[in-house]
Amino acid sequence: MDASGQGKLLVVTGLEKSYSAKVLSEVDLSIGAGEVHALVGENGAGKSTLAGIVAGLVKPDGGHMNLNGRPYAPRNRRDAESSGIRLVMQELNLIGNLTLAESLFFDRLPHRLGWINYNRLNEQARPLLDQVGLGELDPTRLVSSLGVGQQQLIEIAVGLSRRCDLLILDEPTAALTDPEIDRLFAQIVRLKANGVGMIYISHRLEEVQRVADRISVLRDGQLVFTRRPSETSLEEIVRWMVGRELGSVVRQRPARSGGAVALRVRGLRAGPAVQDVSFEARYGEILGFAGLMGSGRTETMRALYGADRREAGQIFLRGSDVPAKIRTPSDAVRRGLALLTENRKEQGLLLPMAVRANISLSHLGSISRWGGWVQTAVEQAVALRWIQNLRIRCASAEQPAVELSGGNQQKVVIAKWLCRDCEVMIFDEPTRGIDVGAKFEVYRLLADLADKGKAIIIVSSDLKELMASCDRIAVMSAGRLAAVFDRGEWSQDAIMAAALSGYGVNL
Amino acid sequence: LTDGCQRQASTKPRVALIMKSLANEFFLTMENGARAHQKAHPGEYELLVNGIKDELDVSRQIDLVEQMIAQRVDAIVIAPADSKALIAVCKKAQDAGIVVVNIDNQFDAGVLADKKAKIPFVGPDNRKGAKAVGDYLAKHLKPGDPVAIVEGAPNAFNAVQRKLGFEDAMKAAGMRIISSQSGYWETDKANQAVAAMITEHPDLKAILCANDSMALGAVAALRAAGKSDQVLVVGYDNISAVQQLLKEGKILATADQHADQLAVFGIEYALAMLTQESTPADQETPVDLITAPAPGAKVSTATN
Amino acid sequence: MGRSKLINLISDYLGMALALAVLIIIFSLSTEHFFSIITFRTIANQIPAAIIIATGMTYILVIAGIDLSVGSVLGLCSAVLGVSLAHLQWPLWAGLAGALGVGLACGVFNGLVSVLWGLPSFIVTLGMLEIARGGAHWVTHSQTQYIGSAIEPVAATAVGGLSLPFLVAVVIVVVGQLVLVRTVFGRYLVAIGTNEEAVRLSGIDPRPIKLAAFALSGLLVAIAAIIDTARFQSANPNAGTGFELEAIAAVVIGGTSLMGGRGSVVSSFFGVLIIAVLNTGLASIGVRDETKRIITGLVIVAAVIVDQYRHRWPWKRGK
Amino acid sequence: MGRSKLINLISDYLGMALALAVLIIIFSLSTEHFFSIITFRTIANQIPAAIIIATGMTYILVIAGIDLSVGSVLGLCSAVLGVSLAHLQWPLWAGLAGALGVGLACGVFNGLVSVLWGLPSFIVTLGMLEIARGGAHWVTHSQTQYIGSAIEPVAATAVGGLSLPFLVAVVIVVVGQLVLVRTVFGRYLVAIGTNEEAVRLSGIDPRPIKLAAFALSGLLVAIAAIIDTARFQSANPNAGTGFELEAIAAVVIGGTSLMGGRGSVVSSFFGVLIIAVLNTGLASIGVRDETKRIITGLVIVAAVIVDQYRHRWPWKRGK
Ligand SMILES: Nc1ncnc2c1ncn2[C@@H]1O[C@H](COP(=O)(O)OP(=O)(O)OP(=O)(O)O)[C@@H](O)[C@H]1O
Ligand SMILES: Nc1ncnc2c1ncn2[C@@H]1O[C@H](COP(=O)(O)OP(=O)(O)OP(=O)(O)O)[C@@H](O)[C@H]1O
Ligand SMILES: [Mg+2]
Ligand SMILES: [Mg+2]
Repeated sequence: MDASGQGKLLVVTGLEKSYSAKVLSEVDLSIGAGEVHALVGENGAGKSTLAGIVAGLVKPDGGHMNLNGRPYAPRNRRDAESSGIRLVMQELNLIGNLTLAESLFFDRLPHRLGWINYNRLNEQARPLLDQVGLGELDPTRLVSSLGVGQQQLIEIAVGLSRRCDLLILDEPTAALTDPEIDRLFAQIVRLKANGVGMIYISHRLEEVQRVADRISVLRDGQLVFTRRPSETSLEEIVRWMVGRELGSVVRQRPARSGGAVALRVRGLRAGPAVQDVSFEARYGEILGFAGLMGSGRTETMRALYGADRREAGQIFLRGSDVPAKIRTPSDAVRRGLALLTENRKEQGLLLPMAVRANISLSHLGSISRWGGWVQTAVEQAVALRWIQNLRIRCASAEQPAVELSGGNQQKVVIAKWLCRDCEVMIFDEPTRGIDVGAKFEVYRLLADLADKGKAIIIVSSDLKELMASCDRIAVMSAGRLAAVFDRGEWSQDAIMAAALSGYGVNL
Repeated sequence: LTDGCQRQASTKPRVALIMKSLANEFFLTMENGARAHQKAHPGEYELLVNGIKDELDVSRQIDLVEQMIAQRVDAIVIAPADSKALIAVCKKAQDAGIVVVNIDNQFDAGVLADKKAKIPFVGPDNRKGAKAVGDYLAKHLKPGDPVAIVEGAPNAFNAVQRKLGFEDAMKAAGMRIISSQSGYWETDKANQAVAAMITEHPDLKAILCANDSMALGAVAALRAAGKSDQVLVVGYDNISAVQQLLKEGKILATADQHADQLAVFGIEYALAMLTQESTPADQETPVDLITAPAPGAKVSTATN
Repeated sequence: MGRSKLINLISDYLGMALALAVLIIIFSLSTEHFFSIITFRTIANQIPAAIIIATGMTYILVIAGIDLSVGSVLGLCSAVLGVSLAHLQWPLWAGLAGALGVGLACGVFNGLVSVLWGLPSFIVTLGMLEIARGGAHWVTHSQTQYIGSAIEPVAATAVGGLSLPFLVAVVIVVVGQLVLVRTVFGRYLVAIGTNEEAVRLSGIDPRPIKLAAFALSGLLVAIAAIIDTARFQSANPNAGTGFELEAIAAVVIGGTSLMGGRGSVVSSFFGVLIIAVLNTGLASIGVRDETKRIITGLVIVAAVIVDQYRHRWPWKRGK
Repeated sequence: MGRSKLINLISDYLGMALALAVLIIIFSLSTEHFFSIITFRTIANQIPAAIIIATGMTYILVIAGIDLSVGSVLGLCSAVLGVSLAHLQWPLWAGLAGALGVGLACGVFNGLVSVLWGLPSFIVTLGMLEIARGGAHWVTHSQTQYIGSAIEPVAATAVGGLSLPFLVAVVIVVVGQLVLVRTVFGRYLVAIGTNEEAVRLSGIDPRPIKLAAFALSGLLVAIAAIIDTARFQSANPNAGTGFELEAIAAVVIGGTSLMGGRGSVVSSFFGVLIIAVLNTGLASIGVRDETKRIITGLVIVAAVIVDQYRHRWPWKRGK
């Protein structure tokens, strides 16, 4: 590697890629040793595709790459890795039935004659888990028992665990809360010091400004803008991304008081992750759920929705005194509850099916007649409306969801619930992987829904978003509800303090 | 691909031989006999042989008859897998002007009457054959000895006939039949059944198997239990694999139905009907008792 | 329907139709009597039961299930029909109702057990394979029941030389395909086969839907049993042995995925046709049985390989 | 090994062991001679082939595949062994090598075709089911080959009244289990069955690993064929008919998932034992065949239901 940092580590010129439409055209990009090069852009702009080409997952149609001055054309991921390039993918790709340690070292399990040395494996795994703040987890635990955020950290740990010259992080922080992000950034600084170059893809522009040495914007597959963070501003980046003025990125929600109680949860318990949670949500308000990763927010929502078995607790709907009988998600939906799950790929989408079918899934009944004949024209119209509303970038409503970019897939899942008229809507990490413009759009839609009298619950790891758009924020800590703040009462510090309160000191 | 199928248009009658399970050596021998006969008399007829996967695949056999009707063959010689289910379709063949001859497994008389169909039968009497085997076995036993029967597939006509034949012989000689289970014609299933029988009835003296494949399974079970010398085994069909066992005395006797001739009899019969336009009576084919070739003594009358 | 849709539709079945045509041409060239109206009428007469069973199996495979019990349940339904007509002298309608009821009950059992306990349908229907076959032998005392003309009306010839069973089968295919692609139920089936958890979390209870698919399969098997019984005018307790694998082969040859989420009743119909033509053709040639089996095996594999080239699913490359 | 691990281990097999115990008690109470050394030696003599096949099948199911060809391939290997010893008068070692080679070749064919074209193994091995059975009949001319004492050494009794085949089977189970849980290959199998795409994205090519699993299954089937041939001292071209479903049933009763990613060779061993005890017990009672089948079906379903209660996977609640 060029120690002076003058010569570039990776130089990409004239990269081209098309699927049914052009995804990348004439992309030139360079990364120096020890440089963090941030890549931002709207959903479907082509960021992941670019990352995939560099990491050997996707074959480019044209252009070429130089690595350390030599031509570089990886045939597959292995190839790229042996050339010193690693990728942490946007989508989770873990193997549920393996242990954490096995997942961390999957492609180089320590062995003698094929016989795995488990003692060494688990020993090796501990410091790695520590690095990403999962030091408390037992390395022999199964991956499938982790939440999405924790799984994301495992993916990051895999990426960090090997020596490499270029590390690509594709939206690593989409499901992380602030402490984990801080820890990740510490690792990034360490790697930089070791001369590792990085491509950092994210939709959280503040953090991009924090870590990046240079920022590039991809728009419609073209690299339109590259600057140092000090030479530009958030507004300028956003303007380049979406090609228009957005105003403030997240609009502050005006103070308002909620209406009658729509949902009351009392003494909810479900496994170790949910311990005696009680709260209420009102018509016309947006209730946020904050907390550290693994604090039990997702599990709480799943339990009250009937997705998981409840051990204790009652749920009251519409101010009624009689507990609602919710044992399965279909009970919940029938009673006017909706839950958008945090793991879109496994729990939200029908990947090989058309975008149209994904959007209409939760309300097929209302677009069919004669007791079950789907009116395809109506279905088509509904789907197109939401594709427009949420600016879902897809070739047509018939495109399989699997071909969409991560952020656009997330929008499809959101659309599925928005077009079904539920009274209480729970959104678990609704903006995971969504670009700034669309985030704005989603929050505006949620605010509209609240204004129409729905009760909205948002679980998010992005505290700033929550503070901007909620009427109240509940904070969970170690499976308990630590505090509930009203708008005006909260501050970032107070919320963080509450979020940490359940864990003793060391987090 | 066209092995066994001479095809140029000619005035030679076309005879379709429809077999039961070609997976069974007995029927294969039958088929080979028929093919050899056709080779020896190439000018007299064309032969089309088809069989089914196993004897349970009755509907496939019915399909075959229908296909032969569609092929407009002149005669069908059939070894039915089921003695009732095939009658309707064979009647259909007759109505289409095709000569039908029943071999090996006799059609049910009641159903034939109901259908007002007359289908001549050419074949052995399984019950008689089994009785002969049983009688021979009885000579090696004392009255009152406990014996067991391993049956064929329970709904097969010849399985029932053989079982009856065995029972006839054993009752006549005063043996006690203490167990009778199905081995579904298979070595493996028979092996399991026999292994359980000899555990449950340690004093068992003889096992009568409805075919030789099952007798092989029985012999294996006895060998495993170290009882080869205490229990006698008889089989049926005289397949090539039992020759050695007969010599070694592991199997006492079996019956030969002259499989290689059976189909030939049927074919000749059908050809005769084609030329004479008459319906001759049923014809019974011989069954021979085959026993261990005692030194110097010729027991078998088989004409292989 | 747009033009591209039409093209799509044609290309969907083009592969199958071509494969079929190739088979027919080969057999017509190698035997004199194969290519004739009678042959095709014979095939049309033979396949209704297989088509009907394949339709049900398509539904089951679409939800990522499998039904190994179809052959045995066919045997049991046939046995019940045979005994009630031949032995108990019931009127025809009662016998038919009995057979349909038994088929439905078997399907409901399969569905209930696998849905309630969350068991793989493979093992539940494997159990049912044994149970129903045992039941068929028990009902008939292992004896073929000769029914005779009492059941003749069912197999009666209808329009244009085509039998009533064949027409019924065609109607079932058409309705089955429409239900699969155009109704809420069909959509749910496909969705469940694609990602059952996502369906569940969308507030749709997958259990009654899966149960319905199994019940439907059972009912269709009963219809097939009635047709086959009428064709043979007798009920054999061994009827249908081995049908399960044959039906699955036909459905998979038609391009339905064993992994669920993708399937077409019409393609299964083509699959059945291909197997039927293959069987008939091989019988017309009269090759030796072992050769037949080897050819059948090769054709099954080849048909699926050909199909694979038509729609390679890019995101399932590894499978 | 920690204490909790030990407890885990015991509880893993407790359900199976209990089920087995219940069966043995029931049969011991209902027949006089069932509970005896002879019975258990008989069973030990009968099951080695089934155990070995079940081991290979476990591997295949773990990678979310299926192998329907085991029965036919067993028949083919047996046929090759029989013909080479009885007819061609080859020396024993050559015959054994031939059988093993044929088994391996069949496994490699299954693996190659399904891996290269990305076909479901269900359909490929269904094709092989037909091909191998055809081959077995073709090699033997459908005649059972009597081998006699030439093959006796294979079935020789070894230590403690247990036969060589039984000991071989036990060794295969132990090694098979260790390979599955303790080696890189084994972990790759589990990973492929859980999420093949993720394995591919980790830079590990799943194809050679899957191929190896099928090849191994073929080889194990060949070993089973040798053992069975030695047991009967004869090679029957129909040997192994129906083994595929029996083997799968045993493996699934043992708790291995048909969806892949989860399996245990030791549990499959218990599965085989349960089926063997059931068969032997029912034969000892001498109940009628149809009753046997009904009971077998019910026990298969019941065993899986019981197993379900033992390890409900919390994150698969919906399934
Ligand atoms: N396999 C595929 N087939 C067809 N189109 C595809 C495929 N993969 C990606 N695309 C399309 O390429 C475009 C770029 O996708 P990409 O994943 O690179 O976007 P992205 O910038 O990473 O977006 P996001 O921020 O949502 O992750 C999208 O419009 C997507 O639909
Ligand atoms: N299926 C599961 N089985 C066992 N434990 C689980 C399961 N799902 C989650 N957990 C555990 O429950 C705890 C709470 O997880 P949960 O997903 O509710 O947290 P969260 O606050 O939503 O955070 P995030 O989703 O960001 O991980 C975590 O420690 C997690 O490991
Ligand atoms: Mg992306
Ligand atoms: Mg969460």
